[in-house]
Amino acid sequence: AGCSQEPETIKIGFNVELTGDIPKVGESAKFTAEMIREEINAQGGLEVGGKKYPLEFIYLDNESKPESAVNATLKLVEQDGVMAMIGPNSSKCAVPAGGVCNERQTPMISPWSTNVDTTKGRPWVFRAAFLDSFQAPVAANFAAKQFNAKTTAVLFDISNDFSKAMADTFKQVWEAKMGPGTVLAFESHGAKEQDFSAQLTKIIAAKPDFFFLPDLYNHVALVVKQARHLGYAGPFMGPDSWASAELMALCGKDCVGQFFSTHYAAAGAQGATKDFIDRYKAKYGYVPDDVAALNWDATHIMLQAIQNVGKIDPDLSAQRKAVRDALANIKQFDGITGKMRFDAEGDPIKCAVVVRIAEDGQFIFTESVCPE
Amino acid sequence: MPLLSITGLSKNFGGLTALSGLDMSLEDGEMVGLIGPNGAGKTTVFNLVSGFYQPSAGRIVLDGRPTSGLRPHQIAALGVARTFQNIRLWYEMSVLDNIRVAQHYRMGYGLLDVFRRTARYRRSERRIDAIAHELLEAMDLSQYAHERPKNLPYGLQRLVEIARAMSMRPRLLLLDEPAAGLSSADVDHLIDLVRRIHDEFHVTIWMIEHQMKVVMSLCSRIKVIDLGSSIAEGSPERIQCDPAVIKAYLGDETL
Amino acid sequence: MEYFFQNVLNALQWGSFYALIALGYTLVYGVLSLINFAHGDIFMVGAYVAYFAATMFLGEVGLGPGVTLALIVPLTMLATACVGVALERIAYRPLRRKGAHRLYVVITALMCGLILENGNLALLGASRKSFPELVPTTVYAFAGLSVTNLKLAVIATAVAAFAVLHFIVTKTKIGLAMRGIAWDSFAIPLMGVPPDRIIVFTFILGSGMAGLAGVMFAMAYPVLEPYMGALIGWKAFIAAVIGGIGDIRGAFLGGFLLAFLEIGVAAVFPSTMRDLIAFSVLLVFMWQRPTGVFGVARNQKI
Amino acid sequence: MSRLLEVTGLRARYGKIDALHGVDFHVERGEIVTLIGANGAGKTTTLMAISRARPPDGPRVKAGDIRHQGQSILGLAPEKVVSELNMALTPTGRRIFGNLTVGENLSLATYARRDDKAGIKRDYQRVYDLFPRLAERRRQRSESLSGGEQQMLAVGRALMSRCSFLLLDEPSMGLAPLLVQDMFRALQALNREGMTILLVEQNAKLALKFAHRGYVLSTGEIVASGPCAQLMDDPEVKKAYLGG
Amino acid sequence: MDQTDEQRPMQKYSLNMAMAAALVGVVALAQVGAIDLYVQSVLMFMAINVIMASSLNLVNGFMGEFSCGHGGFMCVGAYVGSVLSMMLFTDSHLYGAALLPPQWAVALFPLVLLGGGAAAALAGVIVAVPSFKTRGDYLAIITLAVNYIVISAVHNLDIVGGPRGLTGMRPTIMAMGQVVDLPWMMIWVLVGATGCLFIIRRYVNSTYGKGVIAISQDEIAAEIMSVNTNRLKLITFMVSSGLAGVAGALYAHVVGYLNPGAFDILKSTEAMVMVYLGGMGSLSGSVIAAVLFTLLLEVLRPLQIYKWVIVPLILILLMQFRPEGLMGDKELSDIFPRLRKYFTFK
Ligand SMILES: Nc1ncnc2c1ncn2[C@@H]1O[C@H](COP(=O)(O)OP(=O)(O)OP(=O)(O)O)[C@@H](O)[C@H]1O
Ligand SMILES: Nc1ncnc2c1ncn2[C@@H]1O[C@H](COP(=O)(O)OP(=O)(O)OP(=O)(O)O)[C@@H](O)[C@H]1O
Ligand SMILES: [Mg+2]
Ligand SMILES: [Mg+2]
Repeated sequence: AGCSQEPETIKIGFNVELTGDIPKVGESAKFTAEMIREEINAQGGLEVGGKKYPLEFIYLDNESKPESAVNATLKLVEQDGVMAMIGPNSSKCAVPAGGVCNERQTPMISPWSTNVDTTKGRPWVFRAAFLDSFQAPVAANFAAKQFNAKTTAVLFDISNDFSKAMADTFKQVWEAKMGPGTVLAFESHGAKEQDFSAQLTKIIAAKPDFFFLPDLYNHVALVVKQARHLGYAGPFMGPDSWASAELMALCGKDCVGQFFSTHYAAAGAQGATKDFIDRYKAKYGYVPDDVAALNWDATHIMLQAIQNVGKIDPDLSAQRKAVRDALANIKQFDGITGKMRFDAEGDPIKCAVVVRIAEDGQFIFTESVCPE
Repeated sequence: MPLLSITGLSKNFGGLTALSGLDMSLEDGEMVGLIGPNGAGKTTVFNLVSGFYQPSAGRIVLDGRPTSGLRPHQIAALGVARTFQNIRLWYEMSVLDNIRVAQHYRMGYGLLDVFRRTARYRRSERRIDAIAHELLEAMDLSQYAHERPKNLPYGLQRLVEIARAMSMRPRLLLLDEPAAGLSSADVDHLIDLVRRIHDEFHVTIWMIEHQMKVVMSLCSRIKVIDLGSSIAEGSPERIQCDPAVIKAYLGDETL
Repeated sequence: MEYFFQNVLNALQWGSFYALIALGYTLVYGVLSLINFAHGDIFMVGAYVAYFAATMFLGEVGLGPGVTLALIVPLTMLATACVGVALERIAYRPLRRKGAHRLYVVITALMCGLILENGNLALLGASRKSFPELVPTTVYAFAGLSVTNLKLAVIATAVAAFAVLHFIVTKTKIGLAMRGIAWDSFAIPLMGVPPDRIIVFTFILGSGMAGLAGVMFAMAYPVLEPYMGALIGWKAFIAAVIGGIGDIRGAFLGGFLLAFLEIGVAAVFPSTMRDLIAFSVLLVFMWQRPTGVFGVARNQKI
Repeated sequence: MSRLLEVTGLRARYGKIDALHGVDFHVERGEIVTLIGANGAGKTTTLMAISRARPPDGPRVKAGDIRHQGQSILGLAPEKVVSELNMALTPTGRRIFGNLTVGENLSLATYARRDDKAGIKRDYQRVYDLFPRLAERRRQRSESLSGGEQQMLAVGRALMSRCSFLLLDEPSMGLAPLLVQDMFRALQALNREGMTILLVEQNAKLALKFAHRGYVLSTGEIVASGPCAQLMDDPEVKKAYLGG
Repeated sequence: MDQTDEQRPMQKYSLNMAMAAALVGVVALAQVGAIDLYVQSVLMFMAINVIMASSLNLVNGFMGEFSCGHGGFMCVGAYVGSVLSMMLFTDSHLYGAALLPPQWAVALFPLVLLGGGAAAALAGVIVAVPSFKTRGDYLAIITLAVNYIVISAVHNLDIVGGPRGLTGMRPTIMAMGQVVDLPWMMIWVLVGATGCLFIIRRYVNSTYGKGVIAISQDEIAAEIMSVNTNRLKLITFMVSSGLAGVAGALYAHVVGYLNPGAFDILKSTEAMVMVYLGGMGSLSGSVIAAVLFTLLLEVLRPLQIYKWVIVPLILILLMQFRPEGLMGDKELSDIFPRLRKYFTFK
């Protein structure tokens, strides 16, 4: 039921993975959003059309389950009357939630989902992370050059759609580049597993030039250690799922010197990025991970779009429409993960960076690759 | 042709020979006893006949048909019903349902009939119900129809078990120590009941029993086994005086 | 050949964990026929207790790594034993007293596990913990094989734990009483055996084992998270059942069987098909051996 | 000196169903007392109440008292009844531990015994002498014993506990006549050595022959009592319980 | 109990009529917008959970086995149902053009549900056949294995999207909306749940189905008393898993997206919790538990992480007070005999 009274606040829904497989992702997302809300509300709220509106963020746990994400989305959209929604982060929640948002005509940005289906054919759904089809070549090209590699091996998490998709895309790209059969081993492990010795023994026996590891950072820490114990001495390369300050806490010296592609390099960051990192660290005690950064950008783009609308329409559906159009029309957004804008599908056009893990655990900028 | 004929029946459990080369035959309508010391192999014979065990050697022929390879429910459908030494009722189902389920083999309808409640289904359910009530009536158990057996005293549980077996309208009824745990008065009642069942339903009965009073007053013929093989067979009077039986089983004096 | 032996080593170490957890699991399981779904989470609690104790001893107290290790093993076992006993007293025993069907106790165990997991998440946050290195890892490489000192220690621990438990269960009177309760807990006091005391003892042993496994696991796979025990708890259940319910030898062997199966399949077939093949093998095995390796069916005699 | 066991006004119920409506009786040290009655009279219920064993669906004592040498035992745990008061119950349905071997079953019954190995060994011998079958089957899993063999084991177990007071619930059930005679003879011998016995038997004739005193229980109440010889001659008892 | 069906026709049909009325009522409310989409969605998941709980109750409650892989069957039904739906009624990039005019979905959607159910029932055979020999917790492992096998199989099937999941079944529902504007999904889900209860109720009340209860209490006695236990187990497993498959197919169309991870042991344990919460062998118990459980999870959503501490706590307390589940093995009409006046459970 739409009430025609002028709203006092700007309500944004957050559909986050606070429990389930990846609570850390949900926590980062929520922490970041809280930080944004507090900062903006401390200044009296978000200024839209010359008037300040306090932000009201509603966090709903989607338990990292598709059906729960659907319910959470519907609750936000139908009952809480949010203007727009940020999240879910994981694709298995973002795809169905995106479907709901699109049907119910509510703008949504998934900060972290990489599944094409999340935004495909859904004008109301956007995302903040670049697609595998962009990231995989970045990693492949860099590795080929850096390690002078001809062959590779891949270990991925088969229960994780991101990991699997990244592995597939990478394999495709690599074989297109180096010829068929140059991915010497293509192995997987299951959810929440901790021992990878069988797969690693296989990979090591294949003697790849380097080892591509599209896995979550907590797995990375275990895989790298176990691979070293089993006698692997070569280099590793990973995608943005490595990008967490916790990686170094867990992996320690074993990960030093490895490379991964990601959205931004925390070390040596400047300006707004550095500002964000410092404030986040001060507030929560650790360096924000990629999820936090992407959530930061996703939320800020959304706020930007609301500002661009220039007014708060008492008619919620009209306002949602206006926000969506504003989102699609953003020419350039200066985020902490770089400059970006959305293409026709609602996917971001932005640059990727490759970072090296330094002795002191910092992620050092190595190179930046931008889409043509 | 005998209703049941057993030839050279043996059963080994690992190294243990529970039964070796037993021969026996039961004519239609007989009431026969099976006695012997503890562990002689009596229950094992019943288990073999009802198909719970497969024999190690020997044959069991039921009404001209060898039962080897048949599953217990198939043997039951051929007309063999039994009770158990340790009562095995479905304790959490009502007495009535206990008796209904035992008629499974003649339901005569399929799964789709169940879902659609066809005329065939209703007819069959009615018949099953009627037989159950009739039996409860005949055995004086009607007032317990909706009780759960676990709440009944032991003696009644024994009767319910016999009623359940009889609801299958068997040709051969195997009773494994039906009087065990019954008080002296109830034993008399049981003797009457078994006799009545035997006459009314024309069922062949083979029973194991340690209470001599029961076997002696009911059975026309008694088989005695020890250590898995037969040591005597004959009328109750003959058996009672058989020195081998006295030595192995009856004992020669009372307390 | 090297490949084969390396995988045998891998399976031995991984199987040791399964065995270690399944041992504790099967104790409680065998005695109360309670599928203690909280066992994996008690194991997780063990790892966390070890983590906090270790960081404290190393940091604030300033002990050496060796002393720390020597201290945290008994400490953790004690702590998890307390958790186990507490669950027994608070959640399982009242239900048992009321004569609840065993599966209600099982569901309660499942819920207790959830509380431990999510309570941890709510209390400590989602950040994972990195277990400090107490023993410097040494990699022994010979004949193309590599094995670490830790792996050897884990295997040895599992064997030792098995020996101790097996002795207790088969050779002592308390073990006899434990097996008796497993069959008929009502008749056991009629033998003059105090059932509650035996059950508490079982929980102490079983949960203590989970604690031991937690310490060893944290050292070998030093990434701790609240849900780390969930999957391995299920696997231990599987291992305990493959071996034969309630049989200590079964749990030990079952743990290794499961690990050899998983690692063997991953080593020979594409690892993407691992679960598909491994569990199909398991299915056929359980079908052909309906009571596991050592299990004996109840009700063979009527 | 107070009586070894005294039951006064005992009422017990299963859920909402009353099974005992005030049962009074007593047992002196060194006596054999028997409790007879029709099926469902409440004999098992009485023994269960005395043993304090409380299976979830078992009887609950609602009123009355059970005293052992003057002390109420209602608050006692069942294992204490065995280990401290030296009273052992052979329950109905045998309840042997099917997953243990025959030998282990007997050994478990000695759990609370603190005396020497030699004494235990002598008792094993005694049980095996009484039931040679059990000696043959010492290593067999007891679940696969025949019904009567299981009954022997249940009685043997009670003997192994070396209690001075035995509560036997239908010990002769399922036993061959010869063995019943042997067993009762053995019990008599034990009684002569000072063992007190409370016997529940369906075979009332046998029980009355064997015991010193008897009580007749009917639907939860004691309806007759006295020395056995007297009960046996009582025409009422004869008609109702001794059968034709 | 003693009156036959013929004597009380009103009583005989009253339950069915009440259910139909409730169904029509809810749909009508949804149609006029009196209940919003969120509530509708919660209602639909409730109904799906009702199917899951009651079908699992058939195996875990009535038959007394311990299946902990019910999610696996749901998964089979969900995928097969979705593929059918996409092949028949939608133009998808995976399966090409629609085989039938999408509008026909209005009438032919049950085919999708039946297809999903049938496939899941076949998968049920994988558990049923070992169950001839394997019992209890050993069988539980087999059900667990089947759950893993199903998920792993989906992971390896790229034709249904593998780990990345499957989308594209919503258009089938949309197509129905273009024929007549009704809350179609709601209708199908409610009809599915009612049908499922109907089937199970008839099954467990027949002598045929009573054999299942006999198996749960003493399988050996059942076999010797002429119950063909193997056939009965086979059928019961197939009915149970088939209904889970129907639930899966419905789920797929409600969510509009499938991911094998959504059907892991967690899903199975959820179904288990509902069964035991409601009471083993009580159909009304399963319904009540499914409704309460879904509601509880939804109502406590704002508690975020604490929800998953509080919900188990509530369930533990509930079990302490009702150690046989909410309803034990009784039905509503057993607990409130007055209800018998209005309907028969049979
Ligand atoms: N499944 C089995 N495994 C091993 N031994 C068994 C099995 N079944 C029976 N036996 C043995 O076979 C012998 C015969 O057993 P059975 O039950 O037939 O005796 P019975 O004559 O019925 O004795 P009772 O009068 O005591 O009931 C017993 O010694 C028993 O220990
Ligand atoms: N678990 C139970 N639940 C409900 N009622 C019970 C239960 N057990 C026994 N009863 C009832 O309590 C009464 C006394 O039973 P009890 O077993 O004590 O009799 P008994 O004299 O030992 O008989 P029996 O000779 O059959 O062993 C009986 O009426 C019986 O129906
Ligand atoms: Mg016998
Ligand atoms: Mg009794």
